[in-house]
Amino acid sequence: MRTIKFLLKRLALSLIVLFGLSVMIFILGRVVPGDPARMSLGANAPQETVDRMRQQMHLDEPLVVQYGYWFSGIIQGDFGKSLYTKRPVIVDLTEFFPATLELVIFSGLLMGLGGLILGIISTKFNNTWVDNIIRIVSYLGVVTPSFVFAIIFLLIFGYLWPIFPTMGRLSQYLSFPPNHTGLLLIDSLIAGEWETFWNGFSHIILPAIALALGGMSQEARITRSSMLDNMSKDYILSHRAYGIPEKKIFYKYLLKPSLIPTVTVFGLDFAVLFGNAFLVEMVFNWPGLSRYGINVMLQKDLNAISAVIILLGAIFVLMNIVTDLVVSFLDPRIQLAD
Amino acid sequence: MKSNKFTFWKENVGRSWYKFSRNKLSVIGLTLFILLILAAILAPLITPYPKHAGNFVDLITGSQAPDARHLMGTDIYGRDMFSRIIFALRPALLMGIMVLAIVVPIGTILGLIAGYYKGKFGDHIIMRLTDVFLGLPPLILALAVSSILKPTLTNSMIAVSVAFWPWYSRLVYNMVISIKNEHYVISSELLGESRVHILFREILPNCLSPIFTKMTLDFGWVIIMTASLSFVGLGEQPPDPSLGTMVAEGARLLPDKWWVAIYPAFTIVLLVLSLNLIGDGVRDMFTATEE
Amino acid sequence: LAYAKVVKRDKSVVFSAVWPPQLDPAVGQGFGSAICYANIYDSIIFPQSDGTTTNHLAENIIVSADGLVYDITLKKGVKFHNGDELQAEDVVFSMNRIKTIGEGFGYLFIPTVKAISSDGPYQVKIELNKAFGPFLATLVNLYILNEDQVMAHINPDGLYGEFGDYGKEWLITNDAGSGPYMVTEMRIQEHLIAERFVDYWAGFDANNPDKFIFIGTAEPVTIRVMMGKRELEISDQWQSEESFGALDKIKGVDLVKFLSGSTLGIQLNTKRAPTDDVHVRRALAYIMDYEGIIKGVYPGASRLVSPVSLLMPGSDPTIVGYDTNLAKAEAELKLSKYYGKFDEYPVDICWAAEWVTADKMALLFQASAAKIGVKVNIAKQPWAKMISDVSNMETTAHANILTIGPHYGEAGTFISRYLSSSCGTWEQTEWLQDPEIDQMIYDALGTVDDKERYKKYSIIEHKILDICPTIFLVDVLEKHAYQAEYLEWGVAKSKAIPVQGYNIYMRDMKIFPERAKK
Amino acid sequence: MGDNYLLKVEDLTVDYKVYGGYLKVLDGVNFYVKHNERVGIIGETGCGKTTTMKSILRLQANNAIFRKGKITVGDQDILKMNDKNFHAFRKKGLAMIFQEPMIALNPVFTIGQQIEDVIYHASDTKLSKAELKQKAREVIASVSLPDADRILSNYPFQLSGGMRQRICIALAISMAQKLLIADEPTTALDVTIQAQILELIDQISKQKKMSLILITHSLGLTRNTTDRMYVMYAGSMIESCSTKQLYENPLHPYTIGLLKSIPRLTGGEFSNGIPGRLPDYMNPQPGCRFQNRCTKVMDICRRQKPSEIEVEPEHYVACFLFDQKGDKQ
Amino acid sequence: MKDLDFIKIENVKKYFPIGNDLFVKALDGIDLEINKGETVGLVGESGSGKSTLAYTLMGMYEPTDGKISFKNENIGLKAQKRDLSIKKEMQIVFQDPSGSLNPRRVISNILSRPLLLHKIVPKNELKAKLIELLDSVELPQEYLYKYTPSIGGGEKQLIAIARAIAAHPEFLILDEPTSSLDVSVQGKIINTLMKLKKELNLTYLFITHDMSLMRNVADRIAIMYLGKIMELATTREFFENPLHPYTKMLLSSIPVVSAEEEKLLPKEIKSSGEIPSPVNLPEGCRFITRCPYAKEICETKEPELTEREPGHWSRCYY
Ligand SMILES: Nc1ncnc2c1ncn2[C@@H]1O[C@H](COP(=O)(O)OP(=O)(O)OP(=O)(O)O)[C@@H](O)[C@H]1O
Ligand SMILES: Nc1ncnc2c1ncn2[C@@H]1O[C@H](COP(=O)(O)OP(=O)(O)OP(=O)(O)O)[C@@H](O)[C@H]1O
Ligand SMILES: [Mg+2]
Ligand SMILES: [Mg+2]
Repeated sequence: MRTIKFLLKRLALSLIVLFGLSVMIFILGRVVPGDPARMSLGANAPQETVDRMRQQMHLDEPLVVQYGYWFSGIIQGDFGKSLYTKRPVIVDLTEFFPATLELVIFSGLLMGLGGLILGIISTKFNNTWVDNIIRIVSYLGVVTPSFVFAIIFLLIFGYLWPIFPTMGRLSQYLSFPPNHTGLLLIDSLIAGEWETFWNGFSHIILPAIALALGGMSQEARITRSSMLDNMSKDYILSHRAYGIPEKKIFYKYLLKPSLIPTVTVFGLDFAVLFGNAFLVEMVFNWPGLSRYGINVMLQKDLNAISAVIILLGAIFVLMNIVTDLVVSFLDPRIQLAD
Repeated sequence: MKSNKFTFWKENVGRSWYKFSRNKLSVIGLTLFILLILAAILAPLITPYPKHAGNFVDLITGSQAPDARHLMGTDIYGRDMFSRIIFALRPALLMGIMVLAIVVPIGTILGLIAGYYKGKFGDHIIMRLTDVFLGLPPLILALAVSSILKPTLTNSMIAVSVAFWPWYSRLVYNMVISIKNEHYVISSELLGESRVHILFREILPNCLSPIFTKMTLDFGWVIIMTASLSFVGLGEQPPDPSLGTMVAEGARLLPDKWWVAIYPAFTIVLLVLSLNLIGDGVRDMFTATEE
Repeated sequence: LAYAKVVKRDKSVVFSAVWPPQLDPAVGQGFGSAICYANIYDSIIFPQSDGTTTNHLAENIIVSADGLVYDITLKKGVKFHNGDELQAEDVVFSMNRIKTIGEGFGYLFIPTVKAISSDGPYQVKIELNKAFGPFLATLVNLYILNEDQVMAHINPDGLYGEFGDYGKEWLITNDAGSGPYMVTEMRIQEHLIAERFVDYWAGFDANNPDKFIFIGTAEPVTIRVMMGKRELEISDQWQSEESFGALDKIKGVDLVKFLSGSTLGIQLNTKRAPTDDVHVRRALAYIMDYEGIIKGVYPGASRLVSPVSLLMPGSDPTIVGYDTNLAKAEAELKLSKYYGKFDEYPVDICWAAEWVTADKMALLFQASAAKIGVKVNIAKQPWAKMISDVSNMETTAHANILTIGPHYGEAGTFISRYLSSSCGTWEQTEWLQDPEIDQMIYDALGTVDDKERYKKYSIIEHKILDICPTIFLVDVLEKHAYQAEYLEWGVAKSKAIPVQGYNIYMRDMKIFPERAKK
Repeated sequence: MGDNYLLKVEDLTVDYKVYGGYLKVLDGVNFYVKHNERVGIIGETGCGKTTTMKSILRLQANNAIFRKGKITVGDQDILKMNDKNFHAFRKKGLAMIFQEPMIALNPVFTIGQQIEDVIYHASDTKLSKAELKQKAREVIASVSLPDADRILSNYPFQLSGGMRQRICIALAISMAQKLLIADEPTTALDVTIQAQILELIDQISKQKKMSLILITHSLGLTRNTTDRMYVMYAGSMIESCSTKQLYENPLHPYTIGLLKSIPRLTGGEFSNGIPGRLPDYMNPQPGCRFQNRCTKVMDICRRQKPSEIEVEPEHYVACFLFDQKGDKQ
Repeated sequence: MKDLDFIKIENVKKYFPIGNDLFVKALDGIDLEINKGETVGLVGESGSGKSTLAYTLMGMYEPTDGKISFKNENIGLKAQKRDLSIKKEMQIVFQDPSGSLNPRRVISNILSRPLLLHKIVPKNELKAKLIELLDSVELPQEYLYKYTPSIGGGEKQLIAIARAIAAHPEFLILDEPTSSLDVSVQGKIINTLMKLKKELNLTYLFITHDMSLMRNVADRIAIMYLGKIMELATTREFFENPLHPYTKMLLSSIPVVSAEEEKLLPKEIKSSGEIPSPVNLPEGCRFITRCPYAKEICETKEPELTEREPGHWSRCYY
């Protein structure tokens, strides 16, 4: 009951935030210089064609009116047409979002699990060479942008040791399974196409790791430091004094409270993955939303830009809510009411 | 009185240093950072070809592998990589400092106000605005801003700042919410202190520790973020050397002309790494326990 | 570093170009789209490497003496991909469609074509508004769609009245052509797959590729890896010199280079101080390090001396342009009213930030100008910003580095760039606005006789060189890396075709996968 | 010394490493607890009580440095045992109630989970889920808390301080043990609750026939609950005697000062406390650590550390006022 | 009894909403008068609302209901709305000295704020005044340049007291000023407070749960239980003739150090039972869950605070 109330309240707040976001994006989009119609049609396009397109996009009307058109479209799920792909933005989103989603989910899993495991090992072997190595490696992970990883992986697995495919979601000799969810791996399982599944799986590994490494290092560091923090808490002492074996203290009584900051950071990092994915998508020719987002940004494709950002904003907001829920589950002291 | 004050500071600095230096990595980080700063300041003196940091092109000697004359090789324009990297430390450091100088005060003040007036109108406005900005992926936000403004160092600072401030207001907000209920804040209220005094003299000093820690970590992030901006063509103008641009351009030359990307990338990593290590130390410095 | 050897599986050609290709010939005009049109659609005439054209769908074309009426007889028995026969109505439909929609290559036909009509299933008549010498050359870009098929797929909720959306939506991922290849899969942002159309009227060589796959990436490392793994047969042309160098080193991979017909130059704003002074412009042209650019930036390319690419029919090979000459530059500068005041009048140079290679030229320009005391500020911009800047004379930078591509395979395309009507777009950032030149250009374009027209072009070229609105740099060399080991590509042996898209023409290629097996 | 000693701590010396050097906190602690004996240790905050107890349970902080000393429990020298053996040994023998009930329970697990785990590991046989639950209920009931099921399903923050403290006690005594160490078990609690808790500890220790160490800095609390007392000051025991003796005839100037500074229900002025504060642990002056606060300080106090002297039967005090030999030197 | 209306608290209630239409009834109708120059002791278990009463007096909370006046002026307002002159007259010393001093401000800063704010001294005499202040709580002047985390708890509390008296208030609330400290320093603080009271003619509201301490400092004592006053009497009366069972329970729980004291304690009642939550108070008498004498009437109707003997009030049917 309390959870539901909390959810409703948070969702309402999120709508306000998304509305604010839409206003901002809209304004930002319109003040960015450059005539989108002209850009899309080329230098030689006759003025009438350009004018027609401008009219179609309501570019000649006052900002408020433009916003009105745009917003009422959004309410009806119509994000307008993309100048980049020439088709309704919503079609683009439904096509590209699953690709990114699949990548990000996979990457998020790696990030969470990998970070956690590294953090735990690092705590376990605190102040030994294992710990130091993990710490330094995770520093490197945090400070190296994901596109550098992407390039390095591509070189390693393209030149030196070509065990993974390096391009796209699926090898060209295979065709996509019937579309149910847009998630290739899931669709291929539904269709029972093992080869497709396996092929898709091997395609996703490299980009996912490249994308995950930064966050993974971050998680590892956070997990380590919160575990070390909690290690000196009185309740750990009392668990010891009450004769609970070290192993259990470590993996149960220490781990759970220490997960709280990790989860919080994970939530944010996960949302950020969507934004960070673009360079990785570019390098791996991944037909995803982030790459689409950057392309449309560079082409000043207003409708598409707004839609992408609203979508990413919604994901961010959603992740925040999910994070809060998980944290409140981990930490009973946290009251959801606020 | 003077000597009192002096011993008091000496003691404080000493204790902070003890906590900071307990972790050897932090000391290494600090040393590294100081070295990099020195290198940046002394760039014209320690680089073999200071001219190459400016308006210089010699396409004929471009893309030479590292050798005795060019320790880190030359780039495709025939400029000495080593000299350019050292000079590029200047805008990188400047960028970090300037962005933080913009972002921290703004974020902090907004966070202070929103936190102190939690539940009031101002709080809602500020925090929802913060959420809006947080909701945008920072890189995308920075991209959007940079595409409005000309790609210059100053403007990429502004762009990165726009994406960064909300993190500080959030951080400070959460701290203020708990600090404002401390009895020392309440005492000041009961005494009749002004809001300004309470916010800036009573509450703010107690928020500094996480702010400082976050600042050291973000310093590195700012540099990475500018590098990412350069990767899509937004950043400093040539011929000014910029680490991010060097990596972005060099990445296209991998692996054959590895030195063009690897050395600047390594420098970024070194710089950011040193700051992260310092950040850890700063956090230790502010923690109460002596363990 | 060792490259992995991967066995080539089938007779497909994979190539990369900038995304997205538009499958609808009334919408797209970019490089990627042009490749698709050339391979998927048929046009009435077909360009040749010597700059002339041959009949393609046309059996025969008769031009009236005044150059206003074109009577076209179509070949019989040409089949669309769905089996329908291509007839005159389809040509009429395609022309009307592109004129109505107005996008893509529509600008070629809207001002010139007055009416088009069919006279029987194989007779088409086109009437022009006024005589236009290069008209035949523009017909290369009129691709014929299957009227019935398009009309069967229109979305009635569109801008074009009874035609609804004119089938635009359907054509995003489908084709309605009759060309040698037909689209089988279009995944936006990922790849386009087209397979041989077995019923193609002109037939195939047995070793022509069975299918081609268009992928949309230009990331250098990605391209390198794919070439190395033989997952890519032909690279895109936008790789940097260094990238091409590296690609060339891959065993079995060669570079193919040909004049693309594009020209590269620095356009000077003739209306803003100090480049409003012809002496300053000439001085800048004299100081430019042409050799440096060709050696350092475009190795193997040839120097461009006039507005027109030497590849184009109608270009004048006798023209001599500006050379690098410090003394002359200084002399010109002394004549200028800004002499000695260049600190107050710096020259801003602008180019699209996305275009990495231009950095080199800008830096060279800056370094050269410094030799005669002209101060150059660098102001590269994202493409979008640059476009909006050049739409206004005051915000147009003093110097803009731009590549100009031909709209059709004839010198007139480069000459007509200097018309006042081009101002405000990136086609002309010089803001010349000279009525005399305008008049000369109109006159030339309206001349039907080729020889006469070419002579008029030459006079205009000389005039432009004299007022020096543009520093001409390079006749752009298009380069691609390709798998020479098992792919035979006609362009590699003979001259290229001066029309966009036609050099990656699958029927011009033969693939021998077995040669790759080692 | 006979076999009657359950716990014997000899010359325990422990430092903490901190900024600027070492805090020489424990300065040769000597004390013993007999079987079935209830011992009180009092001393001002910061004098090293908790440090001593943590050393006995081998739960020292990371920066604690063991200098010398010997701790025997029964006949085992626990500082010589390896971790595993000690772990098993501690489980069977020693239990401790921690100072702060707020932080001694894990905040993110229910009381039930925590108690059941302790029982599970304390018992020799493998218990089923239901048995565990039953035992947990019994444990809750043993500290006279009503509504065991609700409490078991609650998180620590949902309970009052008094309840939490009782649960800590319940946890400590749910293990079979010989010695219960209660480190200021009531500091955070109200007088009425405090009385209840002490009563409970008293009762249970008697019932289970185990020894008890009750640590506090309030002299009032030990009076009814203990048989014998130690007064600790700045890292060593300065006085030890039966509880009765301590209240009736305190000898050490510190003890006297302490007793004087307690406000009495009988009213009347009470003293200004003991002026000054604990010595600087980093650079303690040589000699008696109480010298700077002592009203009867003598020359020798500044030179030499006093040793324990038996002034009356079973009444030891570490002060030169009572050391004739020392006086003469 | 001197000025009758120094501080007058009439039927003051303070309910804290905790959602779902529930309230913590921290104060549930308090009536109390404090006369100039006296020390009123306020005793009660944790959570009984002692601090809430203090905070409401200080203006940290606005009372939900009831009237508070200071020298006949209404002060049932939040501090922000009160006159600066009233703020000057009332000060508070909190229980936890660490929490009530800003750890990141130097003591000289902490102490000079009230002086400057209420314009007690001109700027040039500030330092002398600060030293005088430290002197009055018997701390050396070196302390001016220390941060509070580096000094001991007792000294911190002395600084807090110095700050509280800096502006020369008339009325001082002491909210358990020594309960977090050792007995060895408690004496000094209490003696300092008593000395100051005499010197500056202060009036104290002294909150504590240490009955022995109360015995030594208070003129009158009020016992609180779950937001209500249960018994109010002069100190003597209170110890010699406690009327309310809760008082007796409290007294019997006091840990004492001598036999004489033990004799003073009521024997017949032993502490037992749990305190009900202040959200769900029992109907009738709120002490019923722990009262050994509870009768039927106690379950249904709450007793009134009645004057059983002159100046001795109790809220019990017996
Ligand atoms: N981990 C530690 N590092 C440094 N100093 C410590 C540490 N633990 C305790 N101390 C210091 O050692 C001294 C003794 O601490 P201890 O906790 O043993 O005192 P205590 O007698 O239990 O006090 P209290 O009554 O406050 O619990 C104190 O001065 C304390 O500050
Ligand atoms: N701001 C608040 N919001 C909600 N409930 C509160 C608030 N402040 C106090 N309470 C509740 O009011 C009741 C009285 O609290 P108060 O702090 O006044 O008690 P106290 O007698 O001072 O206790 P202690 O001796 O522990 O200081 C408690 O149940 C407390 O939980
Ligand atoms: Mg302790
Ligand atoms: Mg209180």
